[in-house]
Amino acid sequence: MADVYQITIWARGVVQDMEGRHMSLIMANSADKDGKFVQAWDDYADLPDRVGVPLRKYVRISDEEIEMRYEYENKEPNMVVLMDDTIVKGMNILWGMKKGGVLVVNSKRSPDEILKFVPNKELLKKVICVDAEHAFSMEGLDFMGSEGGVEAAAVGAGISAVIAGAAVHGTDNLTLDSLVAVAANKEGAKEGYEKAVVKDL
Amino acid sequence: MAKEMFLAGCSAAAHGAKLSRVEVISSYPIRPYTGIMMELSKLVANGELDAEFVHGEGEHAQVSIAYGASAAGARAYTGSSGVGVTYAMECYSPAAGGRLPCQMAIADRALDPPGDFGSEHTDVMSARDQGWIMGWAETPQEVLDNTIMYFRIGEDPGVMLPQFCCQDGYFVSHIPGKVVYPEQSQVDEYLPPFKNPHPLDPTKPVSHGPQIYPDQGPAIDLQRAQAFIDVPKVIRKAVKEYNEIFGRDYSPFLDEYRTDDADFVFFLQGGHARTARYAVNHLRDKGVKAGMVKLRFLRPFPTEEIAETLSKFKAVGTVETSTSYGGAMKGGNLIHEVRAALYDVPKPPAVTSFMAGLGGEVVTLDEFYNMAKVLAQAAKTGKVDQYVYWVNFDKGV
Amino acid sequence: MSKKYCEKFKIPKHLEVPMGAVIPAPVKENRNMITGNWRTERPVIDHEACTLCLNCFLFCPDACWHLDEKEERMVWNADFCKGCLICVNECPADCLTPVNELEFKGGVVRLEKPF
Amino acid sequence: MAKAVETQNLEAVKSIRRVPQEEYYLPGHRTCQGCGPALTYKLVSKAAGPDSIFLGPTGCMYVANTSYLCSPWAYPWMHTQITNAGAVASGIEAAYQVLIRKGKYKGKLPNIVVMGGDGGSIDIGLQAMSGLMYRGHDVLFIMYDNESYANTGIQTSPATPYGANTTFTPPGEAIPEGKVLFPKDAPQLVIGGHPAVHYVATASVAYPVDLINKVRKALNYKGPSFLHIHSPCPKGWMFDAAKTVEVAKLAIETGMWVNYEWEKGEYTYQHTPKEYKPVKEYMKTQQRFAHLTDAHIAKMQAFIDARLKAPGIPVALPVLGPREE
Repeated sequence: MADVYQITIWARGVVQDMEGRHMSLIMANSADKDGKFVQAWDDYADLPDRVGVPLRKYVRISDEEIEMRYEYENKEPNMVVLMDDTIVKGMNILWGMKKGGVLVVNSKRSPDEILKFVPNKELLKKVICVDAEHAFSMEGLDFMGSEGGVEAAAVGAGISAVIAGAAVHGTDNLTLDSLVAVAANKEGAKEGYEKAVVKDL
Repeated sequence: MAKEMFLAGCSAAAHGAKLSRVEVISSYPIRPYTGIMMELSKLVANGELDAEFVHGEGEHAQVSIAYGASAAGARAYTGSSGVGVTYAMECYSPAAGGRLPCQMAIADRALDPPGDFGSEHTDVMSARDQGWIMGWAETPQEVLDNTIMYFRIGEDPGVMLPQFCCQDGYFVSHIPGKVVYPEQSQVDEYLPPFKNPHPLDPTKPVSHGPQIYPDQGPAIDLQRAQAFIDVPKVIRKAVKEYNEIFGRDYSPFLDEYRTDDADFVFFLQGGHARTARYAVNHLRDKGVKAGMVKLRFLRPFPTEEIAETLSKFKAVGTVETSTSYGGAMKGGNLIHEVRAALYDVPKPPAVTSFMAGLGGEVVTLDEFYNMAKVLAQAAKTGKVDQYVYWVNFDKGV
Repeated sequence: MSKKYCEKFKIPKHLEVPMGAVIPAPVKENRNMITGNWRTERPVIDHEACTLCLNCFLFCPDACWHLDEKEERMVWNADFCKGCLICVNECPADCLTPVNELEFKGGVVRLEKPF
Repeated sequence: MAKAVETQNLEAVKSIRRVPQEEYYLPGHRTCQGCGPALTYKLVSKAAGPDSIFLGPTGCMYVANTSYLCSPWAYPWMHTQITNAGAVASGIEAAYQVLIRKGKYKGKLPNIVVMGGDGGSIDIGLQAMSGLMYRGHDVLFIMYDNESYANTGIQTSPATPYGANTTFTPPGEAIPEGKVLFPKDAPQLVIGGHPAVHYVATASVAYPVDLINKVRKALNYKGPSFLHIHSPCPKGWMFDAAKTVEVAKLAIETGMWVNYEWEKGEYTYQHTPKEYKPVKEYMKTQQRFAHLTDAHIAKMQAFIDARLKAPGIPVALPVLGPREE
């Protein structure tokens, strides 16, 4: 079976559920635009989501048809994205990762500060931090896209575009051009790419 | 000494429950099972039975009350018919999955539409995959005996499953027959008080029915599957001991009638077995080698016994008394299971099915004779022309 | 005639479920559902300013504040506090302050899976 | 048949200081940050104490609490279908009556408490709840009201207020107010037709001591009783998790919620403000009302004004129903 690039996105329940899903959707859409085979989905076992609970969203990208389907989770993530930096303390975020992975964190803090909380950092080849200036708030939330519903809001209109823009530094499977093309927050995607703080390990 | 009484199936079930010292009863009226609850309510009102009699607000509530009582550690009894059985459908799986034994007395009734109060097994047959023990009685005597035996089987610590104790509406439920009434002391000896190993008891708190992770789903299913693989052993022991204590001669799963050297048999469950016996007698008088095999438990389905027993004959005709619209054989359900059980037999009999006893229609002697003609032909040729015959509508029957 | 269906199932240990899915009740805390990792901010108490009004104890949905009667001070449960900050909002003495979780070295939960 | 079954007698709590320190709804459940129903559960558990059996019909307080083969309850608890909590509770109560009578259970009748959501109480669970109330089982039925089917992702229920944006009543051009119906009056459904019931009350997580005492009073009554508890839902109503108690308080200050007791036909009211604030102040705290126009809010105000004339006692809807306009 072909190599499948696995991305696991961690977000906070309810307040980031939509943004997390949008992130997986725009990443998959942009890779699709680049001619790749893609999958994007919510972790079904994490739903129904509760305010604050750590949630997982997934992306798979491959040059060939992806034959694994219906598994609940990405078992060997190549890239892990934290939409909220405090999740680094709460979860073994690199669970299943093989050596040479990438960590992308939405944080005001530097990669070094984040790495203090990652005991198995030898698995990482790169850490990317970006401050998407996100405040937890109920304002503008829309539950309609959850549970397999239709996304009512423009996909990638918020901070997901910013963080995804930063993630482009971490993998050849994402390109800024395609991301800008598919995300509603086009400026955000560019901004995220530009202001990302990248640390190679 | 055991006394003899003249009881219809409904009263026989009620007295079976009384002898089993049921503790919580939940009722809701629907014909034809209503008589069971009428009799029980009288027994409770007279003080002959110390039980809580709860008037449910529907069949859904009846089953809920029963399994709730079981969770608290009481022996619970309820019942229904027809659309009442299907209305309660949601509650069957929680009772079985929670391993909460309780008994539901069924007097079968056809489903709507149209409004038909006649007997047909489709009501409870449609709940056959919910994890309940299930079987039919032929006579009021068997109804009473089954009621007691089912409690013993379902409450076995290795089983812990609820039971459908079924009888045909009207045919069995409403026509009185002679019943040898067991002594209470004998029943007490046979059926110990119910002990729920994990009751809802504040002195040893437990949680019933938590959510599980999807991975654990198959494990729970396997547990129940295992219970059903273990049940036959418990049934054999329970029936054997019952026969010994009460002087009966039930076979655990298959009741054979004049099957020695039979060319073909009628295969059926429930009240029509009585007519089948007379039909077999008359056919034998005319030199036709007919027999009958009566199924006593549909769940657990006695696969090995069926394979062993039915492979002795040249032809088998299942008398369905239930429907499975669009099923593999486009008729009833029994033939599916019988043919599946016979698949590995080196020389299987020819098997066909007869759609008879639907909507409360009587299966007459003449109809059995017509079925016998089809079966005799199949026995001779070794094959069947049709998998399903709609009796009175199809050619030859 | 051979029995072709499985006679004894073997369920691996990690998938074992008790009969009827009946489980024992927890005694003090439900250690199988740690929720301290839900927190982005934690309430930090100023014991000097605390009047022991018990509002935090009363209003915490997760039962994470308790009065230590001997020490006469409120005790916070870091393993389970989800960081809703109702306690901060309902504190009449203003003795509770929310502080970002990454300011603290301790309080690491690091679960393999969210539950 | 004579019932010589001994029941419990729980003392009233006079102040916060006297609220039991012991927890029976323990830390470690998957409910939201700031979950109002979880707070309700905690307070009710404290009030009832360990000699209790709790039943949880399907809903948030089932799914979030027992996720993945663990549970936060120190007392016996059982899941029921969302449809049948009243019936299962009846079965358990009946079982205890007979088991105690026969000497098989030594001890007093446990407090049997149903913790139903709005759906499991007055929508799909209404039939079973009514059956229980009618038959007179010694059970306390609690409806923790988070005003929606929250577990499945915030869908409208008969307790959802007029004008709320839920995932089944999204506002749109054709239906600008989102939910167009006014809610069912839960306590009235019980009071209005169940002669066995002697005690019905409403309570709010904003007033925990009052809530605890109402639970205890209800449990001390022999026979069925009903409590309707306002339990704000940060996710469903879309407000900041820290504001659960604040929102609950504001509901009382604006008349959106009234705390009252109905005891053998007599109404008494608690926590009534000297002057009610406009409902707008309550509604603006929650994003679920963010789409409403002033005209919609006036409709809500009219409804509340009429209800406040005789809280707890049914009044004719001051605004036209959706089919009458």
